[in-house]
Amino acid sequence: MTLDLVYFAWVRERIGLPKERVDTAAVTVSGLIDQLREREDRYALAFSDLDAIRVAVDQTLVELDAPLEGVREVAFFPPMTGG
Amino acid sequence: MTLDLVYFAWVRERIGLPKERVDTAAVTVSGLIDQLREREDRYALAFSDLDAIRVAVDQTLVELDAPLEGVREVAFFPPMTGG
Amino acid sequence: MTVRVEAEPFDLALELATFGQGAGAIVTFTGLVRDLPEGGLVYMEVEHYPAMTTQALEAIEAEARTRWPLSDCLIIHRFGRLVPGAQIMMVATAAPHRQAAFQAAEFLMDYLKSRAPFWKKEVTASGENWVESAIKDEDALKRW
Amino acid sequence: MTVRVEAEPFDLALELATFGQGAGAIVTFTGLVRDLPEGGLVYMEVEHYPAMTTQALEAIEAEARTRWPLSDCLIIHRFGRLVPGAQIMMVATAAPHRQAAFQAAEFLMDYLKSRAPFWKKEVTASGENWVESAIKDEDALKRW
Repeated sequence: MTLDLVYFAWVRERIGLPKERVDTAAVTVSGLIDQLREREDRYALAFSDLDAIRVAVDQTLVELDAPLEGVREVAFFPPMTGG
Repeated sequence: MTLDLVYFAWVRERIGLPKERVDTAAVTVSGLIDQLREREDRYALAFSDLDAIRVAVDQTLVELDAPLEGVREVAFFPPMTGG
Repeated sequence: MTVRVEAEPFDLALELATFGQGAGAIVTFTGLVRDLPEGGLVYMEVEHYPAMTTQALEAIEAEARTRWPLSDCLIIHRFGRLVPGAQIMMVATAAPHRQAAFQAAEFLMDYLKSRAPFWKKEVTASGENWVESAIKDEDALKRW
Repeated sequence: MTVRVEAEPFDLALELATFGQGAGAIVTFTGLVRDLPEGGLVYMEVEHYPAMTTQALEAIEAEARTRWPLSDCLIIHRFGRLVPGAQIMMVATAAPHRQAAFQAAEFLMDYLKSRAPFWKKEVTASGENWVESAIKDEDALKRW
């Protein structure tokens, strides 16, 4: 499965990219994070504290165990600080 | 003791005056109300339901048993409806 | 810190142009004359007690300032004939954070609703009616 | 009912000129960039997730409208570089009575604080700092 990944705020800065396309066999967001962590240290750093990571799939907030089936875009970012 | 009395809203309309000066020997606001009630029916009507009457002495809200000593102006009006 | 009681309409934009500078949060409340549920309101007459009104509003504002760290505070209340859609009054509060600005604005509204000497009369083609105070307005004070 | 996400400053007066007609109560909240406690903020950079932001705000607004009888509702949130004193965002709510207008405005603020995809970075002469979310902001959602 091919996914568009997008990163915001310090997740984007740690990974060094605003977005990228990845191929994955992961079934859930957690599985995808595990795959990314193993790629390079900058991903391992970005995902070192999952309590500080929020996820949206196809622009909807989800939990880390959310399934990836049918998903096109996954966004990773810190807790939001709007307002 | 001479007091300036001022009336607002339907208290003013029932009594038919915005203000007047009265001589009284009353010691409390309640005593003053009793004296007014005995004057004429329009006063009795205005003060027929004391739960619906609010009082300020010298521009400060008080209870009906407030003393009149040293007071110059007593205001009678319905519950306030600002805002 | 300003309290004004006046007949003229106010311009919210003008009032806020210099309001709350340096604050993080500004809350405003504007009260408007609504038509009656059945329609037919010609105007609302707002009466007040001139010798008492300003000091009553200033006391309410002073109390709010002891409770929340307000960097600015504004109360304007109109009196006289106000047609449907017209502004009746406004409050504005400025504070470092939103909770203080919201709470202070609600506090000001709750208190001036029941503790500031204003009375409203609704005038229709068929008669007049003094607006009665609502028990819930008195109850609203208990939370503070 | 309007949601806007934009870089440009907004004009509160212009936004309110046609807002909430026929309502009895209008509440506005404006968020402003504050300097740091120790001073020295050069600017705040507000980042967002363009593909998601508007729909997230619209969902929050729709939820508010199911909870309170709002006759009008407005959310504007800016992004980009914002200097101290600049407006960050505003909400406005219009309802028949003050309680609904206040509660809806607080609800919108609590939700967009923690559920709309915005992030703030403080930039000073000596470095940058991403603003961390406050536990109290997450806790604020529990009251609704």
